[in-house]
Amino acid sequence: MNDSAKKTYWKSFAQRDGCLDANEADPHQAGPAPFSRRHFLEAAGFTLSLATLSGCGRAPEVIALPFVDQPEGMIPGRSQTYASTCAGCPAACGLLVGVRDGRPLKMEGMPEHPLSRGGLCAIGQALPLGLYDSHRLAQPLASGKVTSWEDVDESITRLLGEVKQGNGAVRFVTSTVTSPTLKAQIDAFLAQYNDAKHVTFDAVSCSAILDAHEKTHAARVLPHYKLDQANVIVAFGADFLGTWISPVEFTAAWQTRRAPTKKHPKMSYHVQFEGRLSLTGGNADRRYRLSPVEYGGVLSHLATTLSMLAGEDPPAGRLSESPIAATEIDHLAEKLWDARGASLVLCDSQDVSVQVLVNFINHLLSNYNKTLDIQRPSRQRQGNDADVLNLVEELKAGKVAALFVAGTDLTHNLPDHKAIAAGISKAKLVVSFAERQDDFASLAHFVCPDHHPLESWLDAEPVAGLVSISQPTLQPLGGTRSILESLARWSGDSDSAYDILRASWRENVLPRVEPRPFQAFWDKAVHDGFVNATPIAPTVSEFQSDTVALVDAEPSGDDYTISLYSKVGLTDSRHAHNPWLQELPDPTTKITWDNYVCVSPTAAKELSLSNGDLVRVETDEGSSVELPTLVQPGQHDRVGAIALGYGVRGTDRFADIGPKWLEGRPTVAPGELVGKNVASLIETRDGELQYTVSGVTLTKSGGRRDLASTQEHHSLEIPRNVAPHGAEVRDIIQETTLEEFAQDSHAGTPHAHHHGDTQLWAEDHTKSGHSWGMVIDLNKCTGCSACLIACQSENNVPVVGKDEVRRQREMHWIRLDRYYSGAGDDVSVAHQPMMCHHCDNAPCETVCPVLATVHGDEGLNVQAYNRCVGTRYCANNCPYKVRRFNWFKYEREDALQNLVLNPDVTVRTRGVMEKCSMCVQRIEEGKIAARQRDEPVVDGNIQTACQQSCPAQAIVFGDMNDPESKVHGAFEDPRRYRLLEEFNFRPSVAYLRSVKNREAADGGEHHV
Amino acid sequence: MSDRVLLATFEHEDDLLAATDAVRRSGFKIVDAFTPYAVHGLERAMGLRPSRLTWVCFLCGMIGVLGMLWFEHWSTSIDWKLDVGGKPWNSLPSDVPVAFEAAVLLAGFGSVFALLAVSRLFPGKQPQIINPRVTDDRFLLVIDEADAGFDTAAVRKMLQEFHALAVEEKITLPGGDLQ
Amino acid sequence: MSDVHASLRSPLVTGDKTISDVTRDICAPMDRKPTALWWSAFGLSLTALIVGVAAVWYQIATGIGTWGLNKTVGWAFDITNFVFWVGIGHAGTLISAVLFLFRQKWRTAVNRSAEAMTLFAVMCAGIFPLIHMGRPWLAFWMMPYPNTRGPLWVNFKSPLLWDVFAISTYLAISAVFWYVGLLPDLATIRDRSEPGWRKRITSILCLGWNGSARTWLRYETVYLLLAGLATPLVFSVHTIVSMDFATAVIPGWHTTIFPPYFVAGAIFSGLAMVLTLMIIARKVMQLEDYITMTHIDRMCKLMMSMGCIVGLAYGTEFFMAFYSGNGYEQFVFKNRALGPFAWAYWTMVSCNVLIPQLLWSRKLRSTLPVVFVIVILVNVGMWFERFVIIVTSLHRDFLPSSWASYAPTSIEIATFVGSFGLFFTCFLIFCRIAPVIAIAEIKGAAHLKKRPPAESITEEKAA
Amino acid sequence: MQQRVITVVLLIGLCFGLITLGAGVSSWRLPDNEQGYAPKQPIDYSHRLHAGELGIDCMFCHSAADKSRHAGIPSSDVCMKCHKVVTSSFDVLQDEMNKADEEKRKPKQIVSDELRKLYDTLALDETLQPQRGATAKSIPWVRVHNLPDHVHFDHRAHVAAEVTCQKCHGPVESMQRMEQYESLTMGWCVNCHQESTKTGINGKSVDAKTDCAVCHY
Repeated sequence: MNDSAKKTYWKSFAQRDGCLDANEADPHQAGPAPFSRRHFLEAAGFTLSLATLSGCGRAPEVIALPFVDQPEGMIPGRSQTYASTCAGCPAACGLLVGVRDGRPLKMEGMPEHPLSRGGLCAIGQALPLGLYDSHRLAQPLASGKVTSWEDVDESITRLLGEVKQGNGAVRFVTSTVTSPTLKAQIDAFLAQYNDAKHVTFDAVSCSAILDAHEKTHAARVLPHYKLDQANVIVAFGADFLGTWISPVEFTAAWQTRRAPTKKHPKMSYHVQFEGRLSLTGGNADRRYRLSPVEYGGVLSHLATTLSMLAGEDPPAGRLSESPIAATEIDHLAEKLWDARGASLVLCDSQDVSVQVLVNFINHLLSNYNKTLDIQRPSRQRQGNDADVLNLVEELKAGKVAALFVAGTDLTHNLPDHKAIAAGISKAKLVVSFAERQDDFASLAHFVCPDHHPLESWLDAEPVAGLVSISQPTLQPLGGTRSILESLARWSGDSDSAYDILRASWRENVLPRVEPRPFQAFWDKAVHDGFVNATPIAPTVSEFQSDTVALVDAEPSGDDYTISLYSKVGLTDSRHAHNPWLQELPDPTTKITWDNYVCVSPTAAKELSLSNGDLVRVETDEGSSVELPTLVQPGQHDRVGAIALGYGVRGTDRFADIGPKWLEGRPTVAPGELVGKNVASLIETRDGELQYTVSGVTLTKSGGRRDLASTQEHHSLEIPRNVAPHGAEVRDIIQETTLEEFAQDSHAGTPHAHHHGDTQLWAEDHTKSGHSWGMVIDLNKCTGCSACLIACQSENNVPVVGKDEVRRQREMHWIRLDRYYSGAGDDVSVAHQPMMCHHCDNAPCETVCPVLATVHGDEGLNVQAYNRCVGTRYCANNCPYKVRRFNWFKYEREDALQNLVLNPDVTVRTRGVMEKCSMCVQRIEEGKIAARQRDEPVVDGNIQTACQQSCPAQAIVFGDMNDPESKVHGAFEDPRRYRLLEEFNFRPSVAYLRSVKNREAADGGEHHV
Repeated sequence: MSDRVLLATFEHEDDLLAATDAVRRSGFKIVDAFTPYAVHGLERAMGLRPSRLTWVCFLCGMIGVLGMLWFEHWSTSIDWKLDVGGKPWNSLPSDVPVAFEAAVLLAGFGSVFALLAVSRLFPGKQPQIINPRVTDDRFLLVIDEADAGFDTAAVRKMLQEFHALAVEEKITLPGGDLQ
Repeated sequence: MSDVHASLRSPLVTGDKTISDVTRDICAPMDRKPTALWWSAFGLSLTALIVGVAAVWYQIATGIGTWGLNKTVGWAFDITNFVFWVGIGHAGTLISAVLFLFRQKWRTAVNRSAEAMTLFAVMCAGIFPLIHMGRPWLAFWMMPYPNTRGPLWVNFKSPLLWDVFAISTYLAISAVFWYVGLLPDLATIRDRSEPGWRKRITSILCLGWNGSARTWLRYETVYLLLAGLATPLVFSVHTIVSMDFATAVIPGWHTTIFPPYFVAGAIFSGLAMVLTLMIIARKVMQLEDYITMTHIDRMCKLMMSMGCIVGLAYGTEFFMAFYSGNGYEQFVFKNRALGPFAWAYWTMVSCNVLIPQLLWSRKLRSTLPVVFVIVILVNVGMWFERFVIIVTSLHRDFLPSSWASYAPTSIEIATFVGSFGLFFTCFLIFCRIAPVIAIAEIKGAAHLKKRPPAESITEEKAA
Repeated sequence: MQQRVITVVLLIGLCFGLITLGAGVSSWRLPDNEQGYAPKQPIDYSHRLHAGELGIDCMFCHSAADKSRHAGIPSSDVCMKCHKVVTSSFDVLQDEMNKADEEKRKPKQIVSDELRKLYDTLALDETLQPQRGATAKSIPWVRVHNLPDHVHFDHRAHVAAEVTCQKCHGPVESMQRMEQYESLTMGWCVNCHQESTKTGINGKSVDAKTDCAVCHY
């Protein structure tokens, strides 16, 4: 009977969805019946129901398609790693691309890379999501219509011929080009025309530094800053740990001087002067709130004092009143002077005279060629604002015949949008290489989309002498074409990008390394990702002191100064379409999906503003913008700060992101964009684009716009009215000073009663094998949030949209807790990565009714998603609040982006709990790999995603039972502490106490 | 039990109690009494022994508590040992609540089902209703007439003394089930 | 009980009733056509129920995200409502079982409706843990049953699992207790009904009850046993519910006082709900002779004493937080009284501790409108007690970085309203189809009027 | 009377059901248990012939079993390693050879029906030469052993621990059509892990963990 039922079932695969229904059964199958049909059916029904019970629920048929011809070395299910170069920004960090079954999935830092040292920022991590973006152009466009490459090539070649004949001006605008091959290709292309020029335009430019060096060293170079050589770092506004020039490299270098040990209680001294509260400022030992317009004043005083210490004449010029106390200046000058040759003064001012002063100070301190390398300069910012402004004038005058723009959105990022657009319309040929319909591309006659960096061959030379390769990791998804090939076509060449690159390396790179056959050299270069070559040194003159003059500090009146900055993890408009980065909370403000005006609490009080109130920003030149307010402690009272790179064309697509339900609000209201473009506020002065705009009025405009913040409460200090006596501040962040640390390496331990580790019950669980643990050095962690995206990419963490973030339901497994401490507007900042602590006495495990979360015998708190029924009891009972619940089914706004999913990690459905698993898939992979080699797991072979990419190398993970492991060592560190230790949760995650190089009673803040 | 029984109807429980007591003392066999509510003292008057359902209850409760304790122990520390929150494999205190609930559940259901079984109560049962007012305001006493020396008239008279509203003779149904 | 004794106390049933009067009076509402008042109440309840069903359907179809919860506050309206309804469900069994064991005869007037209330309240309560799950269709995983996962059972260390067993046992035992109590009355209805659907149904449901003294003896034994089982069960259920919080590590939850505190609270809220229903029922169903002012007076006294116990618990919590020296604990309590949810805390304190003090006055106890307002306020206050415990403890716990706020969404409010809809719809139907007062019990307990035998004999003969 | 008939019928029905239950108890499956699944494949490939009679090693075709989490379904070029030459069963080919020898002609290309399907997917014509204009396609095999997405089974670990293929896949060498021999349910996995830890595999002690995270992440 059972069999017959099964057979019936098997025959009808078409009906396989349903089970065999008792009513449909043919009674005659069961054999001769001794009684009536009706009675038979009664009995048969019962029997059949038994039979069908065991025949129910067949899974749908799954077709498995093997290769026809399996490519050599390709094993389905195995991940392969390719060396490449990150193209997220011109910093060009080393990249390892993890490719699984033909899909690049996970970006990791390249540990051997001399600049990034294994680190990778959030933008680099988020590259694959940008790759699988259906909004990227898949075909070239002519006048906004899809067309073929042949037609485009034909038209452009024809128009170029006309331009050539008419001797028209050809202008080629790019963002900083670090690729020597592309640079050569552009030069070769332009060489065909009489009036041709390559204009480099950086959306956030450092042009003044280069121009200042042209003055002082007769070479327009950007020094290569070596923060690992610097004992004293004084930065004026430069957010070098966050966004400035090459943040990953700088973080990696900076952290090497931030690890005092018991034996060597030494660390660098980092002072930050800034108007807004930047990521770097938050990590400084001493931070001065100083309006950017006052940088010159302080630098003038510093230069004067240092000149006296050096026994030289101070620079000419009037010395205005110092914005900070003379004793402070003297103290700082002394520190700098003592660290001659191992100190560094950095400044992000776009005022050339200020930068000249900075050069002078660095020169006085003999820092050149020690902490600032201009023999092997950096190529990471080459923007020339004077050229750009010149181009704008040319455009307005209609003097440009052909305009090419690559790697930047020319109109979005420049202030005078309308005039430029009008100028562009006068040109004969306007070509954009943009990968999507950006602001400029919509004005261009032709859009010739370049490949995504993960699809194309290219190279980079971020610092003279370090040449790296960027290799494709999959076939192009659309019909895009490498810019190298496009330029070749229009020059009448038909070479592929690969050929062009190889030819360029044969000619330009091979001669710069020790002689060897090209193929061997090339193979090694592609394998390693980079080569060290002899740098082509610029001709640098001696320091020309006659260019130096003191700068008059402009009195900062009652008007506000607006500081335009780049948000960490988004920088300019290029990545605005990346939902991971849009949802990445700003490390300091913790706001997602918006830009806003940061004002200090004092200013907010004066203007009667609170978070979310719309404020109108008006410059004295008449441009204005209306944005929500964010009250930001630590900000200068006369400075407002707004992030650039928002209001990007096409971001209205995010109206579809996140769950849709009765009370749900769209991330972007219809017709709106994510944030607002504030490029219109940029001023031009002295041939530079100025991101500091003074003479601004702020007025409350009445409306509101809710900001989506991932953190509601901001300080360790609990609200005064509910603070119990003696427990006003929680000792969650433990901090000490270098001075105290040198005396007692345990300094900073709170004076709490600890009852030891005694257990009330029998100790049944001894971890005899591995015991995974993690230690995070709070002294190194800058809060840059790269780990957050690394985790999101590795663990298939969904994007939830603005409304869900506003409801405190973001899904990131790592939360970067940010606390302010200190009184009033002068605050000190602490960052603390917070993920599942894998407690040995985990409160979450006890309460789960269905055993969905239990403890593994290697110390991991495991979450079996498929068992979870979603009571949320575990999340309630988690003292660290690190569990994340799938409130909805978070479908992607762009279905193509499902390709970014890591097949090693289950995608969670609605209604289940999830949390940091300590990358258990990597642990299992590492263990299996070791078992196959028949050897024990080697410390460092298993790395969590967050650890791998941490630019500061603040995260150590490993087997605590292995006495040789780094994590074991870190657990022995006197700075080690565990959070909420007094509750005996026994977490497997620990922190290393933060040590600040400041005086004991010093809040780290100085009122100006 | 013979076929013939004597039915006495009363209006008050006091009368029923007294009559029952008297009838039993006189040596007659009382088949049953029917009352609209539980009349206290009637069981003594009728000479019934206390119910043994308490033992059923106790037994079921014990099965519940021991069975559940065993299952909890077996499933958490023998069948598959899982480390839950660092607690010991066999954590007796946490087994108590469920074991208790199981005991109550089994004891409760056990005794109720035992009651229904012993009293032969089940859905759809059609009892013989002697007097429909017995569930409202009448008290009935049923006396067996089996005794050879049963003097119907004397008994009638005796019952009248206790304010019996009516006394009548009835023949039981086949099967002897009067209920 | 002697007559002397009875005369010392006010009688259980007033108005010179005979046994058959009792039967008639209590069964009367079932015989009458429903009044307009009943219909309007029923319509209102049914509307609320439909709203609730729609809300739950939407929530299950869309996700828990339709509630105002977040990563910090994982429970709010759902578990508040759960504990609230379980609490209400306690008075029923308490009145039936505990007062039965203490031989408090006055319970007979109210035990039936209180038990029904228990049943419906526990039904309402049971819905919340079910729908609060992310995947309610997998709720059966909470039960240990053989499956393809082999040796994977359930977590007997989880208080939530204890809850599952406790609530389901409680529901089952309450239902059985109620049904067993109903058996003789069903037989009464059967016997006084004209042949028809009611007679048919009741004769099936009464299992062939015939009032035999032997059955009565066993019945009384089992009833006593059930009462004896239900009493510790009642205490265990709310103890276990309180352990959901007490065994957690969250400050404000991790409190040893919770079991007695919750039980007292449950009795308190249950009495308030019983009184609410009784005051309505005696008015609407004209049962003033059975639910007398004495009953209400006693219930008020009991309720007030529970209010005082609850007040003591509130105070004790603060004292323990202060005395423990645990900063996190101290913070939670300060935050309750002075933080963002202070309004909820002070609503709770006023409704549960301050307002019931009015019941010291005998005059107020005997003024029905005042009592009614007070019991409604106590109901409100007890709801807020659970809200305060759950939300204020969760929203600001150990790490200030994860502090969050909470506000309910329309779906949550609709679900809450819907639970009242379910409760009252069930209760109104119950009033129509079953005797709201235990007929057999009240006959046994009350000393009713005796009529001269002669009159009865004539009547019997006429019959 | 009617009651008695119903009783009899019910009793017979019950016996019937119990017998069925008893007979089917060995193949009794709880929901989600796919034991016995043997879908029809696009090509009637016989494991009995290849693995059984010809004794080809499992890893010859499923070569990734010790390299990847998936053992891998062989690509068509693996089939063609032999079937370039072996185009039909040995006897048929031998007969044709002999006949051709007798008739003094070149032997004809004989292709069996099942192998024709293989050549069709590879777009090979009668003489096994690539057809012009046609592209080779993958063979759409139907997966027999399906685990849910939330289960991460890794072949490498099991091959490294010397678990035989048959332990999970059953006597493949005797199966004409591949079928799911074991239940492959979680309970089955856990039992084997527990047993192996106790008894070892091939005399070697193993630590087959029963942590959730061994399979679920």
